[in-house]
Amino acid sequence: MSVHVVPLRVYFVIFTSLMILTAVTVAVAYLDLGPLNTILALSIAVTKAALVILYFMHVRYSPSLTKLVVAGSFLWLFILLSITMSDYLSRGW
Amino acid sequence: MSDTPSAAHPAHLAHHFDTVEQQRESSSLGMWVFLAQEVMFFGGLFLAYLVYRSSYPAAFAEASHHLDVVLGGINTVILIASSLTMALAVYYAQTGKRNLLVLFLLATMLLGLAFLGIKAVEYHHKYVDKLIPGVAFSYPGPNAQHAQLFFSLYFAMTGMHALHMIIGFGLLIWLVNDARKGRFTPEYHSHIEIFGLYWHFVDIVWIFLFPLLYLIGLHDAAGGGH
Amino acid sequence: MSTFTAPTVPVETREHYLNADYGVRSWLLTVDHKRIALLYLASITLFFFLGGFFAVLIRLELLTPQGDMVQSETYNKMFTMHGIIMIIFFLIPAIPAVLGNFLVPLMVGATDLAFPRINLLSWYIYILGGIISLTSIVVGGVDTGWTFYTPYSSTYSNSYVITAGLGIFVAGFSSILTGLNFIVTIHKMRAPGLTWFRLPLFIWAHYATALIQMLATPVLAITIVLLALERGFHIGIFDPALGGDPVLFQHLFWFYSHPAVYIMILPGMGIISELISCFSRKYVFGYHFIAFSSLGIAVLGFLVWGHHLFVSGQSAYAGLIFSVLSFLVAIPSAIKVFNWTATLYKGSISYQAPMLYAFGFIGLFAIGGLTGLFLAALGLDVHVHDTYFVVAHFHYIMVGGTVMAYLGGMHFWWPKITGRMYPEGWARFSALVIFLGFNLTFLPQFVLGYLGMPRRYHAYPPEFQVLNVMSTAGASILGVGYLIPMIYFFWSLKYGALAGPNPWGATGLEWRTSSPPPTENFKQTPVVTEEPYEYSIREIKVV
Amino acid sequence: MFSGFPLFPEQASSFAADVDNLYFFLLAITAFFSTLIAGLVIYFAIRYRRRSEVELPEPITGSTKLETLWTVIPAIIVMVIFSWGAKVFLSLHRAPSDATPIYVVGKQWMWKLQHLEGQREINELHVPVGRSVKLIMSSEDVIHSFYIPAFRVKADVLPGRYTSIWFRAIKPGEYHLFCAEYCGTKHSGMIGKVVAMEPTAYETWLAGGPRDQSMTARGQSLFQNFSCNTCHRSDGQGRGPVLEGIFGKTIALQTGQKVIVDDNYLRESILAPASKVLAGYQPVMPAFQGLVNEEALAQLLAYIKSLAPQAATLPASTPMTPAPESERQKSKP
Repeated sequence: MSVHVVPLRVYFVIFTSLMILTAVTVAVAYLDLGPLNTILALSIAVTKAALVILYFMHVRYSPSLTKLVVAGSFLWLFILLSITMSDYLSRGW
Repeated sequence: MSDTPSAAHPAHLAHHFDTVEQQRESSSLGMWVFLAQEVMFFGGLFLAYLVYRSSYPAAFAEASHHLDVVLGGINTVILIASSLTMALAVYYAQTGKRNLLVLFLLATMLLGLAFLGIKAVEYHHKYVDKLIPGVAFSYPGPNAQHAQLFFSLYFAMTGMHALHMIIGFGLLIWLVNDARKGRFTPEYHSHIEIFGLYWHFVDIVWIFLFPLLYLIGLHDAAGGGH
Repeated sequence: MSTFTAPTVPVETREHYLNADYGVRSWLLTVDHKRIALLYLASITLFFFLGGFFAVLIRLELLTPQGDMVQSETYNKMFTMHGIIMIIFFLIPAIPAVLGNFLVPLMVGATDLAFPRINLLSWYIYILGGIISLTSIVVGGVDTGWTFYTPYSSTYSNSYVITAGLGIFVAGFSSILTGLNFIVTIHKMRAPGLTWFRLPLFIWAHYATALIQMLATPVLAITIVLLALERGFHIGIFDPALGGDPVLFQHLFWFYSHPAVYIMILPGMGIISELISCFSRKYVFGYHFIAFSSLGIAVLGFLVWGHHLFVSGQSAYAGLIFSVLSFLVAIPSAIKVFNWTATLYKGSISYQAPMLYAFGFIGLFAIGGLTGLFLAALGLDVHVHDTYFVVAHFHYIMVGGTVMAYLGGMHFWWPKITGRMYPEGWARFSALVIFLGFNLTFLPQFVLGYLGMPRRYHAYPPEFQVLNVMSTAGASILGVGYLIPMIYFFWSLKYGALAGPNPWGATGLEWRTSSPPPTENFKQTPVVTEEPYEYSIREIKVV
Repeated sequence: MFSGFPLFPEQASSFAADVDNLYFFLLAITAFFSTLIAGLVIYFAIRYRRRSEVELPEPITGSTKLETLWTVIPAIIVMVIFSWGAKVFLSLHRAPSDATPIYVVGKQWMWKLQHLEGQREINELHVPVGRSVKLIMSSEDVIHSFYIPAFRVKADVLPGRYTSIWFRAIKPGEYHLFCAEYCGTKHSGMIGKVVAMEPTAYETWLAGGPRDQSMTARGQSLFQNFSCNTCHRSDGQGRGPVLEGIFGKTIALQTGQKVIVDDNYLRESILAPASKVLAGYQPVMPAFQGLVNEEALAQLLAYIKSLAPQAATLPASTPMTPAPESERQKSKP
């Protein structure tokens, strides 16, 4: 959050790209690409989330402490998901 | 943003802060730390989803056919639009245009309401198809137990997300009549910014929910819908 | 040895936060962090003695092998309630909410926490959670153990699981809000000149604790929500009949509950750094190492929860990963203990009560930490998991560590909080009684644990009786030991000697204002120029 | 009350000595470090006690040399402990292939055990000394934990899944059996005893008990009652995969994923067959969740695992010897 006022144009550009990405993710979902489907769906979702965070939530113009908090929360989510999955993936071994 | 030349202690500055700058940064950091906590809150749900989808991929893909991709898609568009209107509301709060601020806050409320409406319709469809997990769950496909697991997760995740939307809607009502009374000026509008962060967060949660719940079964079966 | 003159400070006016305002409204609607700390102190103490009451009942029950004092249903409810009240309503809030709330703004030179109203809200949420949990006791109690493992808690238990769960769910948000307040205050409201490495180690410890509170508590919240959904509406997330996995509940539960044990111990470590440095009148040895050890514990604490699942059906491969990580988290704690011991070297050590508690803490926490290594070793955990060895281990850390540090901190900052000194003789006596009673209670439990006596047993084979009798004897001494401070703290409010702003000659901004401090803490914001734990300053201006 | 209370558990299994050696090693480390720290604290407290109120000690702030010392040394020690602990654990994790399986079912507040030869026991387990025994365990309701302190083995018993432990008794005698995971009202009552007997005594005990059909025989009759054999034919023409010799093999699923056919895969394929369908087959098998209780499931598994690959000796055309009528009723779940 900063005093920096984001020009209107940026908002509309971001909005349209979000719309396009939504359309793409739905379209891609109809093709049978095996495991690639999930990877693609997730990477599109991550880019959409990144756009919202950087521009709509002004993190791009925010002090680095805010960026640290955002990165930290996603890192902790990753810790929760990845180490627990290390149990489930290795159950058969 | 020039500091108000009036008394060294402008009206809206709380007693325990030294400068307006410090107060605004504190409230923004506070909100971001709260959102980090929310990420972990939804993280527990995503963990359950990840674990069960990796154990029963076929059942999940097959069960997700019973979700209406069209309604889900419309909801995604609505929610992203509401993110846009919220961002514009913040913009007009920063530039001090009071009635545009009120207008876009109302637009955000409207879109939020539309989202919840569609959600209610979807829940009703599940009720009609007897797909609500628990006692009255009947599922035509081969592995009904794992499908019930999918619907348990579906209701837990979308239900918790809808609850956050309702909380957001309540806060919006409070913000709108504050904005109408002209309480927010270019120097002091952190309430709007803070709420904007919360609203965008709720939108981001849906951005992940939509593909993970609605789009995982489309490729193999004959296509979406029932 | 150069000379040290206790800082001379002029006695200031009698206007302070306690007599600034009177009446119930001034307490129940206060936003002053000092008053909120006292509100927490009152509620914390109430829950401590309620939890202690259940502990006494448990120890009495275990006097006889047949378990003939109460039925097994009641016994199960007793140890569940002992667990829930002691952990959720005493250990987690105790040091952060009482001493933390009181001291963090003072130590960073601020007039109050960043969000005073949220601070009061956090106390009300704590009380609401407490009331809900107390109702779950009164209406019938919950018998699932504080761990609430499914499917017993979700399907087979017919006790008040959802009410107790709701109580914990609500109390969790109080912990989140306290953590949020601390993080923002420490980041944004430090006095001019007070850089990160001039902060007292108490603040570092509470910063690390706040990080854990923020990132771990929500996972417990969602776990309780899922448990309530499954139990209340049969929306089966963990239901094995639907292909759900009870071990997933354990993953989610322990993802919070292990970092929670670091929420309980880290503030205690923060207190010990202050006590050791003040009573040996020396810099803390290896300040940076202790500060970063706090953060190290906070981060590594999130990676190790799986050592609670070694025998619960988790894969061997994940067991290896968690075992390595659990050993790594032991290292920062070891660094701290060695640094505290090194601080004593060539110091000028006085034996006032807070220092006795600090000595007790170092000894008992060392044993507690080292017995943790037994549980982290995979092969050994198979034998000792869910036995009294585990009970003894975590009581050494929680009671030997956190409660000792809490009492040491209360004695150390009592003059600052109330402006009165506690009676030194009684305080030293009670510290000794607590130390002896504690060891007599829990050392036999290590032996019982390795013998294989399982936890949560209402009746046990007769050959374990002698050790259980010794443990119960120790528990009664410990109980008495805890009552003594309760008495003389109240006594000191009226008859205690008047304490000046800095009775111990300690460093830290909280000692540079009057005792008890004025509502706005400092007349004007103090400016910090010297390094932390700098004892060579001649005179300290009251700011 | 004071007559001979033990301070150390008996070492009655091959595994016990390894665990105890690690225990003594850790006890030594704990004793060393706690006396070191307590001793230093007491010595410094006395040696550097405050002589006068004005005394100000030297400003020692730290020494990185010491810090690295007490970071590296504990790191090495804990890694040694870790690897020792892991070695001991891995020897417990994988049961030797010749271990005789015993099926255990945990049920709220009792243990039901089935020997392959048909012997059934409640809260008692007779095992031969000197032979390794593998317990294949599952629960009918909540999580229990099968714990024999004298053997130093423990494993949670989960509903919906098989977990297993193995041990080899080395000393005849009676040892405690506890439930170690809280499971409700009579959790402390869910105890029993494990009787380790000389092999000869064990054989007589095995023969002496009430003559029950062996588990494989029961499993076979169940296999017919549920008409599994209509699809799972040994000649391979059935709609279901050939079960002869399938146990232990690595198979490919429809999704291309490779899976080892172990107890849990067989269990899941009986209770919820459509979840991991073998490549080349359709998910047509009905789910038996709720139709098969734990004992029957164990008997079916025992039967399937007993189907040796050389099924050719049993020509598919001759009908299975129909079990006598009376037998059929008893085993109907």
